[in-house]
Amino acid sequence: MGTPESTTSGRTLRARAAGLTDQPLTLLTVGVFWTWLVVRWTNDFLLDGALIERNTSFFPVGPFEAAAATLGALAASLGPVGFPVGWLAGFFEFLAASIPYLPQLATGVWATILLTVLGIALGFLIAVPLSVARVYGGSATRLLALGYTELFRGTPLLAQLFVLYFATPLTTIIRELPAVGTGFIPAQAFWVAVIAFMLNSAAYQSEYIRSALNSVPEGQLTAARAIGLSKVDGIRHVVLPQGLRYAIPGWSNELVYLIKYSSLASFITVRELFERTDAIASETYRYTELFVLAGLLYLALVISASLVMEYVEDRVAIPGLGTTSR
Amino acid sequence: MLELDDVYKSYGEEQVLSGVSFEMDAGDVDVVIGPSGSGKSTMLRCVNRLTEINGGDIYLDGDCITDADTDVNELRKQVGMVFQDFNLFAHLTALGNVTLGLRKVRDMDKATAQEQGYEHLEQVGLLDQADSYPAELSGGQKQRVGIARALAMDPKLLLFDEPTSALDPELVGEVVEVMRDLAAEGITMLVVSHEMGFARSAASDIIFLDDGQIVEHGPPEQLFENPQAARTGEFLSRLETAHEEE
Amino acid sequence: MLELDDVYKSYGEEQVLSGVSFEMDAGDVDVVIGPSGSGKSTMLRCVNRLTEINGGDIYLDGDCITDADTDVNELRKQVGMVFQDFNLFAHLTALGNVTLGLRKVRDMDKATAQEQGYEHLEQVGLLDQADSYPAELSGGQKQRVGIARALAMDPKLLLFDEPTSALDPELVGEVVEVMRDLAAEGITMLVVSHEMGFARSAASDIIFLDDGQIVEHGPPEQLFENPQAARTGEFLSRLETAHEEE
Amino acid sequence: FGGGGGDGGDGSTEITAGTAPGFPPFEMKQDGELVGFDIDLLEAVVDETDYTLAGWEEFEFKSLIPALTNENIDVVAAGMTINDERDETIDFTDPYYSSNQAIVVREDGDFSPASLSDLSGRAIGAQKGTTGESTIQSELIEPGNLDESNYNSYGNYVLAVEDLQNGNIDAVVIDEPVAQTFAAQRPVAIAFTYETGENFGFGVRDGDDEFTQALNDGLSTVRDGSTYQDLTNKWFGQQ
Amino acid sequence: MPPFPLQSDWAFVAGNLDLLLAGTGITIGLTAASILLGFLLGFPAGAVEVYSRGPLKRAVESAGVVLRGTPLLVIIILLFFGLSVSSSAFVTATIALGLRSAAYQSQIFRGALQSVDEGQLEAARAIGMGRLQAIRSVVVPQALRRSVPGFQNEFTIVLKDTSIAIVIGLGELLTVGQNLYQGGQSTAALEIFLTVSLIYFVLTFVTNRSLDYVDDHFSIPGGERA
Ligand SMILES: Nc1ncnc2c1ncn2[C@@H]1O[C@H](COP(=O)(O)OP(=O)(O)OP(=O)(O)O)[C@@H](O)[C@H]1O
Ligand SMILES: Nc1ncnc2c1ncn2[C@@H]1O[C@H](COP(=O)(O)OP(=O)(O)OP(=O)(O)O)[C@@H](O)[C@H]1O
Ligand SMILES: [Mg+2]
Ligand SMILES: [Mg+2]
Repeated sequence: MGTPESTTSGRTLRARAAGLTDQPLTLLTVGVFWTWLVVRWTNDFLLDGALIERNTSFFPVGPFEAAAATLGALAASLGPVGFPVGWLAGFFEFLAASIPYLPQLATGVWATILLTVLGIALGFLIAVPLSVARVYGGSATRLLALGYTELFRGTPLLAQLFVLYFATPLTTIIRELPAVGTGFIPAQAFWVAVIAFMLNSAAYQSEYIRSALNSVPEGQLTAARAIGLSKVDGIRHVVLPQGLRYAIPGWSNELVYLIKYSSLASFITVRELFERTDAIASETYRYTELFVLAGLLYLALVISASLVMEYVEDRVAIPGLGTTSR
Repeated sequence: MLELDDVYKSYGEEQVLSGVSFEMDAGDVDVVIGPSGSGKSTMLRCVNRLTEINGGDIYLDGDCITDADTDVNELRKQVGMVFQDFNLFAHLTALGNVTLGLRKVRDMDKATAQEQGYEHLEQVGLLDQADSYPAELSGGQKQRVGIARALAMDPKLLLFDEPTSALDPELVGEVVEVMRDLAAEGITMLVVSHEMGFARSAASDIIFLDDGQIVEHGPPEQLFENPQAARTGEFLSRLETAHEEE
Repeated sequence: MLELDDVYKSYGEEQVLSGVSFEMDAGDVDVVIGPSGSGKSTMLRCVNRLTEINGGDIYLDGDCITDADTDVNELRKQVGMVFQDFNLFAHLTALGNVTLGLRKVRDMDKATAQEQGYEHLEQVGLLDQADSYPAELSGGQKQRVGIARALAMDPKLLLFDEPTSALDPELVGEVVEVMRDLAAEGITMLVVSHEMGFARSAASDIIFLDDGQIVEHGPPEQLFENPQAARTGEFLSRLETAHEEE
Repeated sequence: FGGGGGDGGDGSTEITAGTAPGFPPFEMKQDGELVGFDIDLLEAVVDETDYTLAGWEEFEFKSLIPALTNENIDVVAAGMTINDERDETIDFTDPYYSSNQAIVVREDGDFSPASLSDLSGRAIGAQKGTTGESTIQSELIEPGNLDESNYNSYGNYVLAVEDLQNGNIDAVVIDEPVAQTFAAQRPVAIAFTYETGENFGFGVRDGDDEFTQALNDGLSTVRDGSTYQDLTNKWFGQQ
Repeated sequence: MPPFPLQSDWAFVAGNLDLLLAGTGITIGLTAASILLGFLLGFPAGAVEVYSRGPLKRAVESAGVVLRGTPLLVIIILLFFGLSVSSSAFVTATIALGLRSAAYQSQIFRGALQSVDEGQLEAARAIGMGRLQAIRSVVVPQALRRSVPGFQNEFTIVLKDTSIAIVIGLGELLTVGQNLYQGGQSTAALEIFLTVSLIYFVLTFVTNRSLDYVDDHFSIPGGERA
């Protein structure tokens, strides 16, 4: 325990859990992905298309098409053994086909990220008191918290989005707020989606945090109370700092879930990544290419999130806490 | 200093303490022994009200501390506790463990708290380990941090619940040593422990608890050499089976 | 019966066993003592090849068991092991724990296995608890199931790794008693333990291990009363600090 | 695509049709049954050919073309407008219905546009993948008369009209007959119609020429008789 | 016929309850088939991640990362229109949901297997069991019990995600609901969504409570509740 050996074994455990995220190739890809995104956003949002016109890709299609054609011809000339070259040709064809759509998709990625980050962060603020109520609350608060989680976990997110958007006056209220829908600030549908994700993911997050709180040994709170801390202070200064660390792996899962489920916001017209993909696909009928492309972008987001969470977990790691047996 | 007067405690149907009464003076070191489940831990926990009693009274320095209007957090500042499993705050360093109470309960500023924290760590011989996390400490070191944490609140009375029984045999010595030092400094202690060496050499009185009742209570020489109750003798002999001929 | 010949073992950089050699005869009970981290557990685990050695040889009844072509499962049937933390199969009753090996390793039918299982539970005085799950047993009872489980495989040699150190002080006796009975029945045992009472009364030899080397090896009277090496004396005195005057 | 074209229809005479319910009165579900103008019409047309209709499969509108090229279905009857982009991927039969786009607004609202240019600066909606959407794209967004962020696209007309009533958008662009049914049922009104001269056709796989020809022949037979008129009366009422 | 008979919205829902229940049947069937497929693939995958080394482990891990990292919507559309694994929407949806669930179930089982104390495996080896046998007779029975809560979660998620099969036209509960209000007979969209939500809620509630019961039934007396 706590020897250098145990720290390294903790690290290998985590790397194993993350799967691909420890490979240099993955890191490189993620780096390229983010560089592209940041340059794109800066150009489109901040510089008003100063570097390159909006909706025009940074990358020319020509060379990729040429490469695909050459490789295709090469594959054909190689006959039956040419199939790896053929695959490569297909890959370049795919790239050439994808390039024109990249700018629009980058805008969609921005909305997806914003939705996810706001949803999970605001949800977290609800989830912590909710889980504390579940673990330490009296019977009434416990029941209330249980009711909340069961309700939001038991019904489809799609239905929650629908009810909030079409059946409550939420859109009217948000619409009337100053600045909504102007300039940088997205319109009401986006905010309704954020509220839905907040409410929904709070329920899931609270479950992860609850089980993490339960895994903090009871003796910790007893010891806190024994030095004169009140129950609330004991929870705040002793149980939560440990429980939240235990909760990181589960919480990371929820983050990944939310990245992907944010695609449901397209249902209420939010123009996030899936909605953009779908819109282009229904215009061009290039379903396969576009959804593979969207899948890759989501995957890049998910892997980035895992990397960030791994880093966070590492940064807040304390010898002997959470790294063993999980 | 501390007085238990006819204390009763039950968990549901189960009667755990049935009329426990004893007194100890400032500077006393009383050692409680007894079979597993006899209520030793429960008795300690009643004294700092980690557990509420069902009958009787407990007095600390003449004040009844089992009144409904006693401020338990105030009480617990005066009664320190050291646990069998240490229960160190796993997310804090040794120093953090010692200073948390100072800062959040005594509202000290960080610098003063740390200064005092270092003093108490020195008292238990752990100045070098101030920045180590619990998982990086040996059992004996953990328990000494636990003692320093309790001492930091400057309590009138220290409670120990089997402070050495989770330790490797050769680490027991270092903790017993610290406890002996505290006894020599005149700190009042109520200790649940089966470390006979410590009991014989440092205890003012031994209290033998069985089935929620005090069966025998007296100075170590008398209780060990010449137990009055049959049950005391029987228990002591069972304790020594494994160590016989030693 | 068992012979270790110049055994070396390292984990990465760390040398844990450095040239350990000793022999024991059938019916011997050897007790291994030594500071924490000295390699006691590692040495035991090498004998039934839960850990592989890096140098030297180990012989059981004259056969080298550290050859690459030794069937380890076959070896482990002949060398039973009892763990400090019991490691009872948590999903099986006491009887299930004892019979699992008989059924899955020895391929016995259920009825025969159960019959033998009951016999071994009787041997450790636990016939009544046959249907209890580990979580329903006391520490001492758990350890006795652990012993019965090892005995069931009818081993030539039994290894014990600190079988009593996870037990409440007054539960130690019951396990020590069972071990003493086994010793009296002539079962060959290699025991890591700091129960001095057991060591003095039941051991053929004491082996003092420090830093991966055997510092001293001899009958209990000699080793305890008249330790040859300075380190042995020092360790023994540290062990007794806590128990002094006893 | 199109390499293996034709093997869906002529191998056997059984064909499967695909549609996207939720587009009244062309196709919708009533009491669990698929009904509508398109449904009746295609069945009547196929009756006139040597093919038999094995059954209907339901998809989202935007999934119909992939389902067709993928041979999940052999013909699309879903109020699908014949246009160049679609014609690149699939083939169409002769037109069977002409429709214009209606601009629908709230009945009690103060917004009553008279032409497309009145829509600029307003939030407007349409169903994803429909002619309404392409009209907005080509007539408003591309010329710069409407900011892209003012256009909301919905999975279904019903949701678009719902959101119009909610006040989140000020106008919806829909096929005219559909707009009429909504205007009859909801507190919405047709502000004006935009002449696109667009035609609905049945969608078929590229290269499935024999089948396309059979459908075209069937269609003219149905048009020449009284069936076509009967169906129009049944589904579009007063027209 | 008048195409839009006016009806009270709730009466409309009540009148079409039989259709909604038929959709519920498909939802349940799809969930059961997907969970089963997910278990058959996910359990071995979890075991491979814990106990194996080398390329097999890497392959399983990578497949898991891809499947967990891609939205289900995208997986379904690719399987149906891209790879055309089957012309049946039900089969395709089962494969998509099953593969995705396998990727998550493998993590549940990996965690459960890892949470079984190493001493258990060691003790089994010490009485002469082979590695595989020790895993099978000692670790797996304990791990399966511990995976019940994670399994509950996964079940709930799959149940609700069956609604995404709407994109390939599978007539499950949510599709039926959407078709009802899009049929032009009624404006009962909200009422339908609330009813559909209630049905989902009842389904998750009932399955979770039944799994609690199973958990209780198989729990080890005196043992810790996972
Ligand atoms: N929180 C509780 N709820 C119910 N019963 C309890 C609780 N705490 C203790 N008990 C019961 O009270 C009795 C006395 O327990 P206590 O822990 O005081 O014994 P002890 O003398 O300290 O034993 P040990 O030597 O094993 O620590 C036991 O029978 C125990 O089961
Ligand atoms: N699996 C392992 N990997 C790396 N190092 C190990 C491993 N097992 C043991 N060690 C190291 O080997 C040394 C000897 O350990 P071992 O457990 O044999 O000691 P021990 O004498 O049994 O101590 P204790 O009395 O604490 O049980 C220690 O320094 C320990 O850290
Ligand atoms: Mg106790
Ligand atoms: Mg050891």
